[in-house]
Amino acid sequence: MTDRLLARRGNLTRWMGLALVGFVVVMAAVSFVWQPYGIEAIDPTNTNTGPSVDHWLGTDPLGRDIFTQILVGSRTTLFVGVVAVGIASLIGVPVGMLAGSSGRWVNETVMRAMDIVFAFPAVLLAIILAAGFGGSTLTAMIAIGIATVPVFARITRAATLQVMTSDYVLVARSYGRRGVPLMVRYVLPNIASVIIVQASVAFAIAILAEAALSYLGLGTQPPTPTWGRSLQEAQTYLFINPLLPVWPGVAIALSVLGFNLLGDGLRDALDPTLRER
Amino acid sequence: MVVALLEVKDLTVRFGDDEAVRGVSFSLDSGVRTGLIGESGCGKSLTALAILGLAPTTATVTGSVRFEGEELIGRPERELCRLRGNRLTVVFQEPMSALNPLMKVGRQIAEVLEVHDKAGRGEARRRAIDLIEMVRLPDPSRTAHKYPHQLSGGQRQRIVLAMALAGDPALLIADEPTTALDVTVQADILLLLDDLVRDLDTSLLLISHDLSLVASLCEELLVMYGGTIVERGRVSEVFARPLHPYTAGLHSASSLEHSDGTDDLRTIEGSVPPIGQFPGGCVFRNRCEYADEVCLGVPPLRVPPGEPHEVACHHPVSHD
Amino acid sequence: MGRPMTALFRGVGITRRFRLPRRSLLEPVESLTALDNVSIEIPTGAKFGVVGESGSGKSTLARILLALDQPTEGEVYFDGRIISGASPGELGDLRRDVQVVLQDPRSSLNPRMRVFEIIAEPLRSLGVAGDERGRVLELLDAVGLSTASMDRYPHQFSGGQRQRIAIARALAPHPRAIIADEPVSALDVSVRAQILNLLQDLVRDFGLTLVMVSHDLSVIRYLCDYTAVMYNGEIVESGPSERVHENPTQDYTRRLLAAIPTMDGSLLERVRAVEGDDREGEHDET
Amino acid sequence: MRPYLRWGALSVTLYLLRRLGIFLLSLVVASILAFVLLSLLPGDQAQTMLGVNADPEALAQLREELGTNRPILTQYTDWIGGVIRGDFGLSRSDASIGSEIVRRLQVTLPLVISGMTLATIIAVPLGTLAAMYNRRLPGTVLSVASQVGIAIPAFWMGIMLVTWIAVRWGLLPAGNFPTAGWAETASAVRSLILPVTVLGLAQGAVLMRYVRSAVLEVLNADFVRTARAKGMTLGQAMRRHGLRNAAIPVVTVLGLQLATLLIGAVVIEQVFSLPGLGRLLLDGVGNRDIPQVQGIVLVITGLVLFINFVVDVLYRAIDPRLRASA
Repeated sequence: MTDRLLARRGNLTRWMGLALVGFVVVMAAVSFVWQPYGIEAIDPTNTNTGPSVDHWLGTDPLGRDIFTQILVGSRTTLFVGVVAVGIASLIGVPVGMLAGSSGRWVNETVMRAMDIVFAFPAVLLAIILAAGFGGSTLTAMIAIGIATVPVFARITRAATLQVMTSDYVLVARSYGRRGVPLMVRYVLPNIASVIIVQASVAFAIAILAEAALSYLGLGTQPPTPTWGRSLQEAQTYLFINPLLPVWPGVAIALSVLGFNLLGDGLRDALDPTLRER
Repeated sequence: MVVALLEVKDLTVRFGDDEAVRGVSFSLDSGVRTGLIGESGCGKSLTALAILGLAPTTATVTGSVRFEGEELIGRPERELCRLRGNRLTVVFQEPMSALNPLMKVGRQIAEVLEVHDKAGRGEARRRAIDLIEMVRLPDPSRTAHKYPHQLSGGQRQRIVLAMALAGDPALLIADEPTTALDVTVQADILLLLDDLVRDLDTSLLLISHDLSLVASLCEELLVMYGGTIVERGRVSEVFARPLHPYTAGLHSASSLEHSDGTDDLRTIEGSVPPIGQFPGGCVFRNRCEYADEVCLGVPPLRVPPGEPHEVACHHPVSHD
Repeated sequence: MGRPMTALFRGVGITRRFRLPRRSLLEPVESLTALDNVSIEIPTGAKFGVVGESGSGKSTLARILLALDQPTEGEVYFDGRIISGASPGELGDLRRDVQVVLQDPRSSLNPRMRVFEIIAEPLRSLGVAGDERGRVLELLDAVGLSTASMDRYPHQFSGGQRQRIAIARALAPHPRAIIADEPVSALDVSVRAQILNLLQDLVRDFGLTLVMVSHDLSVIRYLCDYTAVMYNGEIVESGPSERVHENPTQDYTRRLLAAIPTMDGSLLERVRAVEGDDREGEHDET
Repeated sequence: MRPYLRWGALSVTLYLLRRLGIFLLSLVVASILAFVLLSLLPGDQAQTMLGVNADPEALAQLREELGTNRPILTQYTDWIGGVIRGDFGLSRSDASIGSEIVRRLQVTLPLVISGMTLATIIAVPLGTLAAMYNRRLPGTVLSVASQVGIAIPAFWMGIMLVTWIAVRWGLLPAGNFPTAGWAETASAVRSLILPVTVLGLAQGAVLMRYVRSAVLEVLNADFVRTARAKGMTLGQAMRRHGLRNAAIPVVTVLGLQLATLLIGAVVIEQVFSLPGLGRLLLDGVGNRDIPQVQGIVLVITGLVLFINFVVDVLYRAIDPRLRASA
């Protein structure tokens, strides 16, 4: 029946998403244990070579092994993603729950505050922080994290409002449940699936943002490799090695696609009512 | 022999391999009011949608539906559109979402006339105001300029009724038209429906879960359960001598007002199984007290000896 | 019941106004009066019905009796103690003594809790001591559900079964009164009869005071011995169910009675008879 | 109920006043935030200008000149006073920040607006098709395409286009907007073709998903079924009733994308070396020109808030249900 059909499609996207995400996570894990070449191992004798037996993806203008750069680069991507989404959810979710369960004024002020934070997109925040502290992984994480807070606040508020006005919360209040126990036993479990789906999608956006910031030189600084900066370096050598920008781009695209598909798949599985989006 | 207004033969609606409507057959004569009774999940609304050609795209509809002698199943969409809203119209259950929130109600009524080239824009607007008056709404010209959210549930259902009757239809299908309304508002709407259907000489197919509603408005009755018609006949006959155990159970469960609350109501055991999980043979077998191995075979809809109307049951309830 | 027939619930001059969003700068903010000076007295052990259409204020009254909403004016007493305007601490045993059953079984059970927890929640929230597991099993049996249903989630049950779970939950802390807001209107006719039988037996067996709010006069008549008719925020008529049904004194009650479809198909004649008296035309509220 | 208040001038102005009030308040708070954030950052401006081991008197003298030794509040009020009069003060290279911002906007605004226009032209038809053929092959294919489109970083797409189209085949310039600006309109337009395409494709992929879900919601709406029951084909029902209802959520998303793109486009400006506002901001950060950074940040947050305000008012104007209630 159509539900089974949809569940299968939901499964498909979820498995593809999980596979891609798994691949990136494995890359990051492996990079701690094994790297074909040192990230700073320069081999001036063969620079800008194409993919070969000992350099699977070839070498860059300084003779460094591209595969190693990509492999270790995955660490930064995941690290920034986890911390940024962590910041956004740890601030955004409680704020959203507060707005969704309190009176009109609290609700209104929180939403206006979110509008103001929204006026400072990640890139802008990163630029401001970089003006003071210079570009770094920390700048990228904080900028992306804070810029994503309004997203989590808004969806949590909407989900909390829906739960707070539900019959089962009315009944719970009738037998004395209120305050924190009400939030923990009734609100949180029922909004968890929406937040998980959002976290997965936010992770994808965070990867894109981190890559852009590194490309602009505001993110992770050398020598730590990151896909964004590899693209920036590749741009200056387009004439000699047109293949250079392909690999980091593919790595970014696959991991972003992975988290987005995981988000869609989770949405189908966790909360059937959200299925059609 | 005059051609029946609507002739449905072996109508089946399937989603994948689950049958929601299984081989429904009945016919309606012109000028007759028929009630289609059944609880949620019995396939009554889906039957109406299939007749109108508005079943969801994921459904496969088979069988035959002949309206005024012409076959509708498989007919090209263009031709069906000439019929829908003109000779064959429908009122759905939920007035709150049936109207386009961004368009004035007068305009939405006038549209019916324009789509069927029965009037130009100006003429259609004037007739829309007359139609608003016909459905007894206050200050028709001003109401025509209102948006749906400015009207109550009852008022919106009258607008939907005006749209359904604009093209002077031969058959009006009303799918639970008053379920979402208050009881006094429902009474006014039913009064209006009764008057208009008589004045415009329109046949009515009233779909409902409320036996007393059908008793108040219809002459013929079809009882549906598990996607099939289990009993069929004149309302008075079926109420007097319900032959199918399900109809009998439904009849007694609905007659709250006769019992004084001391003894328990006669109930039907268990609950309606989800689609696709009805038992083979007689669909009511798993909830019926008379069920035996004979019921493993699908009971045909026929008139048992000595009885006035049809029933699909191997062991019809005896009343003597 | 040893106690004298004191009123379990007493409401004096209850008014509840809701502030509507401000429409324009010049005119003062409008307000919607949901309850207008309502006084009500529900004796202990009574089966009290409140009938009214949407917008009549019946659900607002139910919430005020549950102290889940505060009246703008007037006082509400439960067993002699004032509960309107009371802080959670001053409610005494109200939260244990009065439980609620709501209309839509699909939304009145927490979808993320197993049936065992749903039924045990009132006991845990109110800190009722005793064998929780034993009590839940006893309740499941009382409402006609298998012990196996204890470990399942609400979405695995039909509408009727879910309403049985909601009733079991309401009985968990041995309440003195049940407030039921449209307990059967979301159910199919055949399942409705099962739940009405269940409610009737449980109210009798546990000696409960029942306050039933509904738009369906025939359901009220079947279960309740008192009936109060509400219209536009006021109680227009109140008294023993038989009397209110057989010879109503108020026009609105007559129109409400006339509007109920009956199996004998006499609806249209009765409505035309009543409509004939007061040709009021379209009256319904937005 | 009293007869419904006609959508009178009174009730609309009240609503507009309220939204305007919120917009201005947010603008003030955003400006304070921008100013304070940048002033409090370490690396006092005079220090960076004169280098680490500058002698103290010169430092004190420069701070006096720059006014960075005054209390923060007066610095802010003077700055905002100037901004309101259109005077953003002077950048480190003594150029008027205001006029520089205006010149840079003449690149960023056309880039962003035409990018979003292209995105809409792509997303609306494809999103509608994806909804119409939902659960069938074309629908799935379009959904996958939009997922892939979202996953490809815009600036990577930019670099790849530059590598192949601009460098290898030399069909189109790799950006570099003419120094004379729009005076040489032909070469200015040519230089924007590739960047606008990249922006349009990237934002179009995102917008397509919102169009699809908006159209899907309308397809399943009761009033579309009513329209078909009145005798309209699905196409007519969608044209006359569906699309306007679907437009409401899409307009909101369009506004949000436009707002974030103002600064988001800095990446494209970097790839195609376009003299946009974003790159000016990056340069400002590069040489610690705090006044210039403050000015640009204010302009960007101001524009974002303004777009949100316009979208909110537009949202209410389309939907009569919201028109009257404040």
